Amino acid sequence: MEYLVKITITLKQGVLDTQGKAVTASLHGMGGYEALQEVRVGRFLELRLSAKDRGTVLTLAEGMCDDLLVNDLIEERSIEVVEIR
Amino acid sequence: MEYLVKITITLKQGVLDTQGKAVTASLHGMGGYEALQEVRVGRFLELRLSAKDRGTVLTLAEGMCDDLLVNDLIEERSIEVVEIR
Amino acid sequence: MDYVKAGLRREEYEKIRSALEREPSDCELRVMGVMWSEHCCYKSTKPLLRLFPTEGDAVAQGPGENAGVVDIGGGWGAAFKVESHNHPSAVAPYQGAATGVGGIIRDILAMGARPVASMDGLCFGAPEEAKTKRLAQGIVAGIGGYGNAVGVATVGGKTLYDEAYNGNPLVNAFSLGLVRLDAMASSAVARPGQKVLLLGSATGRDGIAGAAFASAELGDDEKASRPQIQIGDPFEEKLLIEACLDLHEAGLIVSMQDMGAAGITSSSSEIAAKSGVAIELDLDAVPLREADMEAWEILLSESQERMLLIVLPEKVEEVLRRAARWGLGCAVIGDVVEGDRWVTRKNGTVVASLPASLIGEGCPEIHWPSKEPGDLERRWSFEPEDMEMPRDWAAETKRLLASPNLAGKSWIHESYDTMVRLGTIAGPGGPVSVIRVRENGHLLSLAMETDPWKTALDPYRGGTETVARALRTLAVSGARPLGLTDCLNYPSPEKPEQFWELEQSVRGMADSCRALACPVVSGNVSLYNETSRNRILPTPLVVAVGLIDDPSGLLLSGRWQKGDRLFLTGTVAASLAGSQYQILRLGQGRGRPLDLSFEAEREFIEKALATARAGLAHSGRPLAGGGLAVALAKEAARSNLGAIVSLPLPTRADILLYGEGGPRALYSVPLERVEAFLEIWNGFPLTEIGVTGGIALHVQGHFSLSLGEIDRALGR
Amino acid sequence: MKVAVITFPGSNCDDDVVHAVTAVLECDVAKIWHLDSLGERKDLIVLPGGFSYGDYLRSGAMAARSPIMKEVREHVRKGGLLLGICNGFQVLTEAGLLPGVLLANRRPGFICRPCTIRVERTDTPFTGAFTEGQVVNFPIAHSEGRYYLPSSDLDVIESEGRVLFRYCSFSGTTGDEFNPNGAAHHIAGLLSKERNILGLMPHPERTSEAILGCDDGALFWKSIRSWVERR
Ligand SMILES: Nc1ncnc2c1ncn2[C@@H]1O[C@H](COP(=O)(O)OP(=O)(O)O)[C@@H](O)[C@H]1O
Ligand SMILES: [Mg+2]
Repeated sequence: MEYLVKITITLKQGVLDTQGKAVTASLHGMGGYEALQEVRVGRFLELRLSAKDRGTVLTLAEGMCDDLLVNDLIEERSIEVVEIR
Repeated sequence: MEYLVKITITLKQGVLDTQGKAVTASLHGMGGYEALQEVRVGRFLELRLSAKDRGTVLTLAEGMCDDLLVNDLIEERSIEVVEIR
Repeated sequence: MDYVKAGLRREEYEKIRSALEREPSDCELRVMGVMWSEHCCYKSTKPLLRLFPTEGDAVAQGPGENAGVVDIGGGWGAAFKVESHNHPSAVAPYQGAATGVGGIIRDILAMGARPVASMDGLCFGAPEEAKTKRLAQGIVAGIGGYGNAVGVATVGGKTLYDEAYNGNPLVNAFSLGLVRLDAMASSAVARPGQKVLLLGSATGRDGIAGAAFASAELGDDEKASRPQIQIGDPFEEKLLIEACLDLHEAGLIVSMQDMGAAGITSSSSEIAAKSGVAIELDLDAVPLREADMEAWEILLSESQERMLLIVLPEKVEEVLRRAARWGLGCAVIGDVVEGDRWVTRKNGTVVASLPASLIGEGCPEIHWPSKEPGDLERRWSFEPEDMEMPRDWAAETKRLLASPNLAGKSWIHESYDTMVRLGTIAGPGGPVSVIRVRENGHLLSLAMETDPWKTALDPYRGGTETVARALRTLAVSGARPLGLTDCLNYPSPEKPEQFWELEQSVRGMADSCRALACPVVSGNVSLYNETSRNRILPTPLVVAVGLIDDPSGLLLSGRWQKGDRLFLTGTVAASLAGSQYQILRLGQGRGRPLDLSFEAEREFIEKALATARAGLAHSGRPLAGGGLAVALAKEAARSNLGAIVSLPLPTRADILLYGEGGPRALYSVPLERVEAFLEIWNGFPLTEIGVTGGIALHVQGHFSLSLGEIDRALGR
Repeated sequence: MKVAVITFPGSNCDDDVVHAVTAVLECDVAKIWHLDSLGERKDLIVLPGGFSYGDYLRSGAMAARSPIMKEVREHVRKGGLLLGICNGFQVLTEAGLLPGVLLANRRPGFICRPCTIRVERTDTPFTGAFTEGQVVNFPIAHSEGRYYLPSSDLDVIESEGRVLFRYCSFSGTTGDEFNPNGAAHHIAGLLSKERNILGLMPHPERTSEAILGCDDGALFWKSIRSWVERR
């Protein structure tokens, strides 16, 4: 089976979001976006995997997050698995 | 009302994703992830906005994407609006 | 909260209580626990640091301020310092290394100097370990990510590998800035009536009590011992640099202080103590990233990219205006008043009130017991005969060139911006880094050195050799040493044999500095670099700074020209003890490194200076790791030119080819200047060893390597 | 000749450009903070290298939206010269003043080293002092230098002769092994249709003085001056 794994990675609360700070300031500077309170910038990864079932996919994805993709000191992740074929 | 806008930004098909390729290669290099075919790296933004309704929020979010957040030449976006209060 | 949990020893707690004449509050205990940690107050090493000579003709500011400053002529000074960021980099390699770079830059900035050049000293674990690769990649990316963005050129560094650094990598960040001597900032000039301002990022929960963390051994479970790590924002730092220099040049600030370890607490109490005044802080005025922070969290936060400013009341408005123009946050957070107190309030109530002088200077020194290790005999028992001579010299040389410690490091330094600010005359890739000072028309040479292997074998001799090697490197480039900065990286001082090593190596360094007239103007100590499994080699690292008055007197390496005569100056009989050749062959150092003759070192320095100034050589390279063979190969590779070399054989060939230590250099001299060269070196051991030319390095009777083979081995 | 160098928050090659231009041409160069106004009419505006806004989000994106860009557009509309170096090139594409975008290097990561590029034509405001096909060393220092444009558009800019510099070997041949970042068509420098805007990934200011080991960049500044003076 083929799966698409969507991983959304965000900074933990309390961790300085350097990018978000700059983007917020820049949007405010452009005018018209006073309604905006805050932008937080994270990452989004899309993995294509083939595996026998959803459970295997999830285990693999968790493993990859731990091993490389996510820095759990400062980041949080959420994983969504979609079957594509 | 307060809203959370989640914007997922991905590279268009056809634009070579060197970061994704590098991530794929390092995961392959670690062993155990042969099932992985491809990683694509994108961006995830979370905006906090206050506005009177969902429609206004969406218009604002689209505007910010056009004005700054997304580069149409290479990127695609998907926007999700969540009411938080 | 009890004092042990705060990280204080009984004796320290008693001292605080008797100074206060009452029980310290929880907040006070936490503050003192951090301020009296090794990292902040050097309680274990103060007596040792006093061994260093700190005075000299060129010293404009010795140890004690944020950075040392030496006079570089024309009314200008160079402010410089090296600092460790070892523990943070072990747990969060990218952010740990990045914030190390940011931190040292702010120390330079606090002197009123514009940071212009950085270097990084890196010690990694066994190269084949996956974890080493991950740490090394993260650390290098962090240094580049921060340094490149703030626009300070990384002009050189040092990278070495040894399994002793497994899980305990070292990251020593050096930075140098330029300051007009009559405009040097000082933290000793605050006066009652002035205002205390906080410039830069809002304060968050990151890195709280990181200094205490840096002063303990790393736990086995790193995750458990991870404090909230600090995140570096080089974008904010770049603005902070420009804003501080702008305010300083406009005469708008009295004093400034970077916020490194122990953040607001250390910066404000240091100013109070040094200036002999009291400071009162209102924590409600501190801009916070998270509203619910407690007083001690605010006081000990190590949020990056902040500076503390002391400002005259009538200038506050203008400071706030300019800060806003630079896009930076700025808030008035307190007052300077009469007395010797450091008082902080939150919600109108006093949360800490301590004598300012007690906080920074009051910690009782610790004199750890020192004991000569019992295994010195065994360490030193080594005869060259214990090692078989290589059968294939070409293969042996290639193996050495390809070893991680000696191979090219372009994967590292090409990821750094080595040229920004247009000051780099010689960047990474050679033994010395050279920058130009447009302000006065002179050049500065910088040399970073460390030799943990020799230091481990014989700490005293390792210490002398480390300093001497840096000064030789400067001298060969034509630079007269002005001063040096050091970073003492060691395991725990609490084991008597380990303290002895620390003590002896500092003695060695200090003796070398004194004998060779190079004062120590700044430095840093990082102890407790060990885990339950592993401890680092004693790793004193130095960066020496030297001056070349006339740019035409600069001599670089890797510049052979066809037909040059090659000379080895210095003894042919070096030592295998702790040499790279030996480490590679035996997996560890054995034997006793050479005992230096300071007399010979001084002579070498004078002659090397004269050689460079008179322009007698095309190329000069001090011998270091890998000895003569590696020096020849690196010179050939960088010059893209071969040579025919024939060596005398008074000793074993491997000692001659690969031995290390002592004042030695390889020069290439054009034929017409040979006579003048010989005249200068008259009275010093000197051997003519060959002539340049061709496309191979041919060492008669031993090996012949094509330039292509050398390049491949070095990974160029 | 009147030159302005714009400093965005995070720019870090602004002083370098000011120094190089001053050293080579001995003319006045104004450094202008992004919140200020350009002032009197300029002949050349430079958007320097660095990490404007930290290179956060996308390199050059936020600087491209900064208030001073209005005046910059006005300047080019009147035919003034505009040069974006490195991050400045990224700002130009993000601002839509040049087509395309600069993506992460083929091999991700920052790369700083000397770099040889070939001058494709000399009938432009920026290259009059060179010879056609001349190979010069302008160092690179970037992590996002891979010029990208959909291929049909690439054909258009090629047919309009807008590629001014290409990455090449010492002897001037192009090829993937001489292309440090994977840029399409080995593009290192690109002109606008009207030829008054140049985006350039390598840094001419870094080799503008002999003491820095090479002064190829000096010819670049001299080209601009001759063109301005001839006008
Ligand atoms: N961490 C580092 N950062 C920057 N430059 C480095 C670093 N490590 C090594 N280098 C540079 O790589 C070159 C080779 O390193 P090394 O082998 O220690 O020097 P040498 O050329 O004296 O043998 C030196 O020029 C040094 O400046
Ligand atoms: Mg300091």
